[in-house]
Amino acid sequence: MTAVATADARRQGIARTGMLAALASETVFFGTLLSAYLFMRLDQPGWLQITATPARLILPVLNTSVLVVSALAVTLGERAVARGSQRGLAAGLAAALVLGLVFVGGQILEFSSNGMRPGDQAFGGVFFTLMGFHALHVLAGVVLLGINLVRTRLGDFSPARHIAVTMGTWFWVYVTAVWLAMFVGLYLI
Amino acid sequence: MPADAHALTHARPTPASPGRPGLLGWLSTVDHKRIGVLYLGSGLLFFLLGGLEALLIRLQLARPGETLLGPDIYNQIFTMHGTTMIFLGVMPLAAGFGNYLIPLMLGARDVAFPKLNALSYWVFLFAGLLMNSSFVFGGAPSTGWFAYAPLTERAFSPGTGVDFWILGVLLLGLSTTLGSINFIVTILQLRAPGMSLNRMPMFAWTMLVTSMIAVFALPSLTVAILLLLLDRQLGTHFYNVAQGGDALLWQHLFWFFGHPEVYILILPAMGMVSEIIPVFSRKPLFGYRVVAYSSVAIGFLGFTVWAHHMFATGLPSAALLVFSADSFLIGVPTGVKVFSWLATMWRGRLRLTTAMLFAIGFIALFVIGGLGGVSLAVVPVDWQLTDTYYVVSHFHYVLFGGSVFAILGAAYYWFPKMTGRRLGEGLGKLHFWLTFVGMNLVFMPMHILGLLGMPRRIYTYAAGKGWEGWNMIATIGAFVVALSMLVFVVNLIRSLRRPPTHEADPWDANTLEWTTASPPLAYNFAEIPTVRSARPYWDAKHPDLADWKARR
Amino acid sequence: MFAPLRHEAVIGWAWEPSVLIGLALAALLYGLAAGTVLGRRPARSSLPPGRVLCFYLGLTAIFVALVSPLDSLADGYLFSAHMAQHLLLMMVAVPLMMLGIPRWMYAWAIPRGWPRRTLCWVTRPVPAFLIFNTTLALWHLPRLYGLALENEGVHILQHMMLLVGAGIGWWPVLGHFPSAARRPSPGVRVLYLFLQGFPATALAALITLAPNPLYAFYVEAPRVWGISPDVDQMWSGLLMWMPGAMVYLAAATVIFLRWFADDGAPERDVSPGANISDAEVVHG
Amino acid sequence: MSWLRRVMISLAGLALAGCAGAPSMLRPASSVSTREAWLFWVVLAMAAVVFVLVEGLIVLIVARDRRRGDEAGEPTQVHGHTRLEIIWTVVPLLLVILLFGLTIGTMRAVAAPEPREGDINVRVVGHRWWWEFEYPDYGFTTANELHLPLGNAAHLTLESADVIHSFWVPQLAGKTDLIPGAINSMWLSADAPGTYEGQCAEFCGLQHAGMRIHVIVESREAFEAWVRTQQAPPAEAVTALERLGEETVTSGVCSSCHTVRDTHAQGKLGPDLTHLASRATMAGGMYPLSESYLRRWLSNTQEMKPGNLMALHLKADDLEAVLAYLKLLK
Repeated sequence: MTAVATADARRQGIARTGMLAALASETVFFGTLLSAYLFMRLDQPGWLQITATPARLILPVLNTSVLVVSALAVTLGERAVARGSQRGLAAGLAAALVLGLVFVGGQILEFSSNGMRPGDQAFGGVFFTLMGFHALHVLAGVVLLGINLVRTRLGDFSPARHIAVTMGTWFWVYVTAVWLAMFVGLYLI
Repeated sequence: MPADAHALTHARPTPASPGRPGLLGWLSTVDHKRIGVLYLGSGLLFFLLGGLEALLIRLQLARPGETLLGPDIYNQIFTMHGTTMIFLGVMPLAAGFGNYLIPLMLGARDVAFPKLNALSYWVFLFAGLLMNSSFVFGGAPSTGWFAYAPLTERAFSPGTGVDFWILGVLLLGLSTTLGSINFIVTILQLRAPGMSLNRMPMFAWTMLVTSMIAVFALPSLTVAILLLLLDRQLGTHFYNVAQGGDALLWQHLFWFFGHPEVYILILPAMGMVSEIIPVFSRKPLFGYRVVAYSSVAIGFLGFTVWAHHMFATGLPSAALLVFSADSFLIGVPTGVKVFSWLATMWRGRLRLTTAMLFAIGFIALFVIGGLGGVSLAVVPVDWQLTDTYYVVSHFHYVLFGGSVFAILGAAYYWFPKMTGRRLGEGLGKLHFWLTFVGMNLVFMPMHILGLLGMPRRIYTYAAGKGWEGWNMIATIGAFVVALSMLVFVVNLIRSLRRPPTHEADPWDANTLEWTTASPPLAYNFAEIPTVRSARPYWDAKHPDLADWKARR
Repeated sequence: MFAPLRHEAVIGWAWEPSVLIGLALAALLYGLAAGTVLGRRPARSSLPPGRVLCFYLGLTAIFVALVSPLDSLADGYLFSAHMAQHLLLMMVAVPLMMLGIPRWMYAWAIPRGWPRRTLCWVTRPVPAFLIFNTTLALWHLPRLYGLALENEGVHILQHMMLLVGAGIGWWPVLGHFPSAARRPSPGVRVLYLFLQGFPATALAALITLAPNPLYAFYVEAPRVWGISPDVDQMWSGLLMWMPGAMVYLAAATVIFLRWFADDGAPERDVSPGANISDAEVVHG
Repeated sequence: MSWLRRVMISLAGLALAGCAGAPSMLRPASSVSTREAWLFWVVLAMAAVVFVLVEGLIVLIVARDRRRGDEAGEPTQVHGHTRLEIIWTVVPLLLVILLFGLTIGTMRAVAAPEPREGDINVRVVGHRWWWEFEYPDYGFTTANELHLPLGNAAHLTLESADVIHSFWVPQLAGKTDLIPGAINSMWLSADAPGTYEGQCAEFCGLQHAGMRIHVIVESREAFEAWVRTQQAPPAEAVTALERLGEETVTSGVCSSCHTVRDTHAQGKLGPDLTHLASRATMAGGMYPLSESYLRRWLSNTQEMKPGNLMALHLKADDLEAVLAYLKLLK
């Protein structure tokens, strides 16, 4: 292998390991949040909980699907750059970015629509906290995608060198997966 | 092989200062060595501050009914003493040695994320200053370093102290997480050719495990604290029983972090000792793989025992038994380490330098702390002794007799590498003996005070309970320790005043950091050697006795 | 509230033909495969008797879990018994059987093409971790758990999914890849086992510390040996907690020590993972 | 090993002389603490063996293997010894398994017994910073001083009115926390009459140090006499001064926080004053109850117990009146 190639390999190894460690830490964070919520809920026989009627679930389900689609878009974008299609990458990132923002908007709507305040009972706080911290992560992801989008325009990425895109994709897919877990936790059980 | 010997013994370029000179150079540095030095310097300052707080505590408790500090000030002082020593003293000092040494030990040119590294240092410094600034702005936190809810809720702690504490600890958690990710990636990705994980210096191993523990334990603390923040600022009710919250939730979340935290504090120290003892015994670390494994096992078990801090909270007794059992189990890998160190010294050729004295002191005192810990894993005994001075004594034998002794030993051992000068051995020996005698004077009486029924965290006590004498001894001891630290500071300054000798390998040591200049070059190594065992430099200096030739 | 018939189930051996036939078939097939080899003894793919024993011990564990009185206790009376049964299946039977299956047997058993591709994908650490723990978590949701207890079909599905999930979960540690793909390095496997402890711990902690019973079924169940529902639930939580963690710790210990065992052998490549994996090829 | 000698001597001293006055777990006065103390001594003995072994080895090695002059060459390079390593893994393992067995045994032994005829129930509520003791079977409430009949067990239910506290009387039993929103329980019994000291063991804020317990164990007769005094209605004010005091206490500033049974004063924030004067201590057990201390307290509570939740400003003559009335409440 040429020196450049080895340097690249090392850089990618570093990026991957670092991202994995960060995501592992994040997983414990969200896992702890969910566990705390379940711990409190099990402790309270009269726990006030959203009743998951189909009508009640429309908005959350829409939000969820938006996020899932965005994850798809990012993944396709990364595939595209691997094939060398800058346009494909840009399209994927842009789409995901917009959908991400839509999702956050939807979440805000969802929270305000069910008329709960952080302060009413424990569940209000749980609902607010879980959705809130997740939304913050989505926003962080949006920033990440934004940067990658700009760099795509600047032509920073090539089929051989686009580790930043890959990392962005990992993060975005991860955040989507976390929401799926929270969706189950908050609405279905 | 000869190629390596050449690489190792002759690659000794003259020292060059890493990065730009002057203050600006230090502020803007991303060089792991300079960041390491920054961590060590700040850590030492905070450590001395925490020491002063300890002196105040001891003065207040020296005599019954003392009125030097009121309850308000006293509670602030002991809270900040604990928080400072743990988050701003021991952890940064360990991080400092890690930053400075890990790349050198691995044969790397820098850490994986130099900028991130700088960031985590500055975040740490800011958090430390922020927390301590609370003394001036409306009073420091006064709820103890484990800040039990609901005492920390608005209703019971209306002041801003707790908010300072929350912000400070949140930032420190962030800083530590970033630093740990940096260590993990550096250790997993940037090792010299041939240095497989099972040939790493033991300090690198313990730093790896420590960082893993930090990455997986800290989020729990972060969650606990964020929920508290929301309770205080947004009126949520996570810890508010009246509104469907749960008071014990805090304890579960906190100790899920809090117990692993103990190993975050002690494992790097064990790594340092595992580096120092072989060098000054002229023998390899006895049972390298078992010592390495015991760290992993401790990391494993550390996550399963948090409720042994909650034996008195009324958990069902079956649960208590299970946690007790796991706590006992942790004693085993710990014991294995101790015996391995003794076996390393056995029939060696001991050179009792100050560094070695502190390492031996570590074993002697850590054993006391460990045995105290075992006695606290015995549930009925814990019911009597938890939250008494017996516990205070136990964890000070672990954290002072353990962590701090190792860190001081490490200071004497690696100071020459960092500065090109040795620390004075005469003052060093004085420093050691004062610390050793002093710490036993402080903490051994505390075992007895606990047995005599003195709870921790009381700002005063009535006469006639047989507590006075022991408290007085402890206070005297505290001042002996303070004196010893003064000697250390003097020693540091005097040694730094002397002209550097630039000995690359003053102790005839085994690991890669000694193969390069003292202080090392900006880029650490002229050429990166190939490693064939856990003691590459030994192999190079003793081709006939090389470890990679020996079968155990 | 439903009144499940199985509450009247007597505590005793459950000679469920499907289970017995399944076990017998597995034993027979494995015996043939291993036997033929032991008969011929080609050096490359010899199978040490220890491994064979492991496999049969695994089958025995399944037998104990599904046929012994433990099963009727689990189905009708005690949550803790049900937990013990699941642990026996996931943490004892599965790993033991996987220890007994050498690489060539996978190669021989798993058809080329998409089955192998999916297997290789599914059994990489991250997917395996997610699949295993999601299965575990889902089947502990009160609704699903209750459903499994009411409805035999769902119950069988539950056991199947838990077994398969456990197989996938253990694969990165014990399984072999029929294709050339090498199993993760020992370091990764130790870390993987360490992380496997977390979701289990969370779940177990919740079950143990929950002050109210999670599963109505076991509250209504007739009491045996005067074990009250809350004690029953606490013990099931603790069973999942400690023995579970200990199995992972034990596995990690073995891997770690073997990984470090023969370093220092002259001129031997010990890049992480190299030595352990070829050490194991020798054992099959 | 200077500290070794020190600890051994002092611990031995504790055991034998029994260190007069100390509320020490090593001076047990109940079956529970006796077992806990015994278990501690066992653990200490085992620890002592390990301690002597390790420290002895250190001394031996340092004395024997330190380098003398400059010996040439290197010591034999021993990398490990599997059998040894197994030994010092297994032996400690056996030791802790033994300890675990003892733990189980002791926990069974100290578990609460079935309530017997004559056992008493007490509802303990932790407040910042004093103890509320309610005797539901006898229908009265007192503070900071817990009276028990000798020869019978007391079954306590533990609750908290605010933050987490911990009930600890070392000579009678280990700690149990009082946790808001939860109800814990423990049991007490004593082998001999006497007054046993304890205090809150979980940090609970400013006056954590000023939250002390006195458990008075007395003969059945004495206990029942005490119960009768506590059940009696509060004393009547006679003199004008006392009536002024009664006025202030039962319908004035005091009544919002304190209870005097059968009067308008039904406050729940502070200790029940119905039979205040029958107690030996005041201010969360920090001070002996005497006229001088009471006067000091009424004139400035914060000076005697900084941070306590009682804010009171009385005119001089009101103070004397209140004092006169409180002295009545035997």
